[in-house]
Amino acid sequence: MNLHEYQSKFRFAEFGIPIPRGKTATTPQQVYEIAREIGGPVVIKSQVLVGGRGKAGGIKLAQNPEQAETLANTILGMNIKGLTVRKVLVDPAANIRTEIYLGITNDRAAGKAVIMASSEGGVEIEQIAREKPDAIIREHINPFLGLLEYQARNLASGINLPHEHWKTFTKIASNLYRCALASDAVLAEINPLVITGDNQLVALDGKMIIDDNALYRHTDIAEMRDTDAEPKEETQARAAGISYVKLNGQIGCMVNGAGLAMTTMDMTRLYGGEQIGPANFLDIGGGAQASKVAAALRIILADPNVKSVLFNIFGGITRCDEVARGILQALDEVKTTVPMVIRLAGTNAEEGRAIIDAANISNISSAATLTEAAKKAVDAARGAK
Amino acid sequence: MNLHEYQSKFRFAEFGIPIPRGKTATTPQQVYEIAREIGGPVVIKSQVLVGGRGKAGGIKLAQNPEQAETLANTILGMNIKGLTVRKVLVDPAANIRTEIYLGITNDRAAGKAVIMASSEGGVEIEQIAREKPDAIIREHINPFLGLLEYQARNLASGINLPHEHWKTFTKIASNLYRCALASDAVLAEINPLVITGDNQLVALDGKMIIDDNALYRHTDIAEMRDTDAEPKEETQARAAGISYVKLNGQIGCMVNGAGLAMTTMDMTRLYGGEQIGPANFLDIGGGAQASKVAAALRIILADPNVKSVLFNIFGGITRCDEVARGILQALDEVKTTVPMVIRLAGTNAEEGRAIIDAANISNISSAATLTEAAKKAVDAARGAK
Amino acid sequence: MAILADKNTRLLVQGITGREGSFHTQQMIEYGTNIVGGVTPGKGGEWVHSKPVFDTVKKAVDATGANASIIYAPAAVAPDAIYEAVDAGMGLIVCITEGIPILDMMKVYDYIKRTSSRLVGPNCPGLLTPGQAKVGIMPGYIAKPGNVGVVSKSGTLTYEVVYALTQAGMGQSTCIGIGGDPIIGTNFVEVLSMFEEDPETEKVVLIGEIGGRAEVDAAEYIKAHMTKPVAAFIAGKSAPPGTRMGHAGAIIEGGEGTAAEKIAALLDAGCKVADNPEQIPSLLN
Amino acid sequence: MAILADKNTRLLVQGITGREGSFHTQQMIEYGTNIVGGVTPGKGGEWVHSKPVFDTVKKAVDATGANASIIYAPAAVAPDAIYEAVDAGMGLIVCITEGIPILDMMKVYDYIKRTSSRLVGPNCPGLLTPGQAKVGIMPGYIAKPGNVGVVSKSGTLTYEVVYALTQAGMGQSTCIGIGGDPIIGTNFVEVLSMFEEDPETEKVVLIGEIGGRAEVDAAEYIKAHMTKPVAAFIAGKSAPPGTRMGHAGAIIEGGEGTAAEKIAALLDAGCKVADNPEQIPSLLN
Repeated sequence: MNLHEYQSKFRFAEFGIPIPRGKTATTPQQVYEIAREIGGPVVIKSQVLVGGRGKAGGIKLAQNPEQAETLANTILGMNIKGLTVRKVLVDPAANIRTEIYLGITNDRAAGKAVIMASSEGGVEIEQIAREKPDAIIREHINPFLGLLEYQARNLASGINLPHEHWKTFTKIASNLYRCALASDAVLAEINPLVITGDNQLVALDGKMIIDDNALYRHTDIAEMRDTDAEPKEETQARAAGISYVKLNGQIGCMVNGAGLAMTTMDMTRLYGGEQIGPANFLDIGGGAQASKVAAALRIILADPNVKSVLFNIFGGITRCDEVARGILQALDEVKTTVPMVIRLAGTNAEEGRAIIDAANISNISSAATLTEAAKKAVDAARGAK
Repeated sequence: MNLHEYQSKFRFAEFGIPIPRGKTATTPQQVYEIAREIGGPVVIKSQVLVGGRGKAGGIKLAQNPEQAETLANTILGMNIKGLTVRKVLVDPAANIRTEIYLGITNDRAAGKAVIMASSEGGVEIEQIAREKPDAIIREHINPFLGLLEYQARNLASGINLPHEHWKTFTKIASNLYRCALASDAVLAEINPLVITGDNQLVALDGKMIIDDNALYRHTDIAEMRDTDAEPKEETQARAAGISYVKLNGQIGCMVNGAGLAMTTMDMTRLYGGEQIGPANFLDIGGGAQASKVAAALRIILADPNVKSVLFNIFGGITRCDEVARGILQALDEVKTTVPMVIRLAGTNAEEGRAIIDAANISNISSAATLTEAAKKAVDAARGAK
Repeated sequence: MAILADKNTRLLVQGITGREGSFHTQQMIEYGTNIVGGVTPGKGGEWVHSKPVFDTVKKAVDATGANASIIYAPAAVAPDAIYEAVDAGMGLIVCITEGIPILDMMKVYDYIKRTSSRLVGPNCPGLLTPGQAKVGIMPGYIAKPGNVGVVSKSGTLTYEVVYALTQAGMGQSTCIGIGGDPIIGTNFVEVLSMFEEDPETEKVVLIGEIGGRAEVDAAEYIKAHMTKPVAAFIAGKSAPPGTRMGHAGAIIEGGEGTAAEKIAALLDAGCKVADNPEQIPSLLN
Repeated sequence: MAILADKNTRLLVQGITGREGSFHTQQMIEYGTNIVGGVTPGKGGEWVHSKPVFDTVKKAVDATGANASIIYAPAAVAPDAIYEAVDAGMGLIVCITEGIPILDMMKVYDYIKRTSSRLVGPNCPGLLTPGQAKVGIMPGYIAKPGNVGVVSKSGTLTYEVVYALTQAGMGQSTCIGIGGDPIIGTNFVEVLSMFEEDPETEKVVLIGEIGGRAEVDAAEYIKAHMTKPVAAFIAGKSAPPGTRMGHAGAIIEGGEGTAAEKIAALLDAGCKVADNPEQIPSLLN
């Protein structure tokens, strides 16, 4: 789960990390009030969960409250990469002397968290990694010992931070680790961590991604989820216990199992070429009860781009004849004329296909193999164009 | 640092361990009030830092408030193994069905804490260890993982605890570990942990010993120290930064270094036989500044049993002539006629001894070896008898 | 032969009285797996599918001589179950449990790698040595004994491939789902080296997906050490960067972990890589 | 020869700019110890007694090739200093610091025993290889080169014994104070085995005290493995049970750790045990 900049920074502040004394607003009037309260120039930052807000015009500097209100009028409601800006963060403009990168993420290969610092802050860590790999100083964090003080000093030393800032910097690194740990964050990033003109260290921008598997023990964070900031279908899918990601293609996919779901997506692209591809990732999980299939189908069909639907269910321990009945029941609940291809594999697959065929529904056909199913779904999507 | 029963139990309660709803009192009137408030029979327990309070008559059962007040009159002010009872804990009397032992201590050889349980609660763990070693179930605690849930279940299983109590028992074990960890306890013991007639688990008696080295990070615990409950000299020594333990012999010992201090004690016993031995353990630490020597000397001489004093200082990096001057300065501040033997060894030992001898003080003599010094001190103590 | 589990494996089921644990215990027994008992704290003394239930793994091991364990405990208590199995000296621990937080798994991983226990999973379908032992949730009928070793990050996608092999007449030595989480007990390279050493295994199928660099590490291992032919499939070619595809580990981060780079590495290592999992049997001919 | 440290040891001083660290650095340099530099965070670039000061152990190792470290940091930060030295790959780490809480040391101990670093201490006087290297705070003049190995839990008591040996004309191979805390990095048995293997050491002196069972373990080791004669002294015969005698570890608990049982074990192992530390030289004849 991704947190907004303001959510990340406010949480950083709870752990003692210095942040600008900004506030969020949802109307230009509020922006005006906050800017007046802050006094002096402010930065208005759109709170959307995508990168490249600045380039898209979602971050603007205002010299006074009036200008802030005018700019907020433009930013609030604007569309950035498909997401509507509903909230902005109004921060006092900082006098930046130096920009540092400081972030904690996981190194899967090592099985450990890693804290990274770079004197080349302000750009994405991946870009630094590509262009100046030596400019990134890394310390792996032992999961039992946590971030040790000496490791934070190794970072300070590695990025040639002047001695006068060591104490503050190591404290910030330690607090960032405490915050990441207490939040089950898989990413906690301050970028940039700036040294201001008056020699203060401030976390100017922040980002956190929380381990979805750990949200059960962080109800406070789970409540921060901004469902306005994601496609409505993903919210509905989560509520139904379905794993769903909206994509840009034409073939709605309904699959049991994540690996098989990705494979099904890939098959639609393999046979669909550049024009035709998957409209979504969707894993309905184990079994295929009618109610869950129905919920998944509604979500898939809500996407106007969807021209055909591909069911790919490997029966496994559940029998395919049962799955077929569940699907038919769901299709009975969710009326549609979109062409559907149903591929059932595993135990009693033939019986399952027989049940589908016997139902004799005009927009529904069955397939024996994934290849056949993918080809049929692609053809259907092409035909429906 | 040892905590009183009431201090240990109240701290256990902060960590969610069920204890009797008792209160402490320093007067019989308070005891009466508490007993009335509790209603029903109460137990009056003297709060002194020694074992065997029960046998010494320091724990009594009272059927009603009047009897409680009467018994409190006897207990408050009584002397148990040299310590005066100044405070009692008044607990409701428990209906005991089963007594369990549950304690956490350190296993030095393993370098780990160990949690122990036994169905033979109510007696000292050492006694169980001697008489029924198999009745003690042990689980070593990994310092990084802490007490795992399954380990608490292994204890429950090992002592054949009925299933109905497992949940409560493992919770108590986990809370005891949390309490020990948060308190830097080297011992945290519930003995007995009882199952009452109405099937509740209650920590009837508790004991904690805190790591002195860790008190700097537990100011709340450090403030619990009951200086009334230890010899006044030990309190004074602690304030002066001196390590002092009162013993029952006649020869006051002043030594630098703990190992050498014990050795010096041993020498007085070696040459003093059964009649003559050390009056104290005393380590004045590094160097031997006059002020510290003076403080140590005052503490030693406050013990009326002391018939002679033995200084044993190994110069080490400090020079013995400096040490000799420091001792003489201290002796000038603390006037006494008790015979003193000063043994200086190490750098410039001869010069040091010459300084002592040149001072020509009637009750002071020097010695070249520890053997000579111990014999002289024993002779002096015998002569002074 | 085979790897990790066979008919001599003495298997314990942790969480045997739970809905899932009980169901799969029956499935495993029906397959012929040598299940010696189960553990559910507080239910010691009961019986499930004629197998004794113990309160603790320690007691179960003392009574049954179990040397392997499969875990169906919920995510919040699964790490404790793993530690209990490790500390009781289990040689093989298969953790089916889905949704264990990564911070918990980092500790488990750091701890277990200092012991002689092997963990498979978590969040995996377990393993299946056809005709001998099923330690997990793979449907037994999809497999048959043979000489193809299968290792995969996935669940149903693995079943697809194993079923396709079986239908093409190619039996399997052992099929292993290692799980798709970011931190898992046993990785591709470890399984590949076991297959390389297993005399019964003659060919290997590797099924990977986007995210992480486990498949690239596998390719490097294959290039440097493997003599047996490897056919592979990588799921997620059409997945966009920055979005988690179901599995906690299946996400392209910072431009790394794409299907393209994994496929390139595997091709460079001499593997045959399928565009379509249904091609796998033909690539092994 | 000698054990643990000699003239080739390249020693780093952690906490070199502190009062104690600076004083003892000068003493060690005067003794001839090969000190290559020191570490004090935030003081990198300074010089102490003509030795360069670095901000981190990592930088110091890169610049000086240090292979051993001595720690004078305060108790609250000493564990971090130990971890820093371990993670920088130091072979020998001597921690002088007194008063480290036992919970902190349990973690250090668990961590370090999985590495190739050897920790001596904490709360110890360090070690002295006469004529070659002084790594700690033992006064140098008390010792002279020779063939007696000395290992002790104590400080000044060790000096007594070493000085007595020197005055009796018996030089030492290496003198080691392992510290009197309940949890220490190197125990009697480990040092005894090093002395047993060291060709320069011909006789050994062991100085123990009440508390714990380290001396009993030492006796068992001596009985089973040592060919060289061992003379011993145990301090605390006259100490009462249940009271800590200065050292955090010097306490008779639950009737265990008495001088009597330790002396009995050592006698049973064939050691000569002194009643009086001044007898030690005569027991080695």
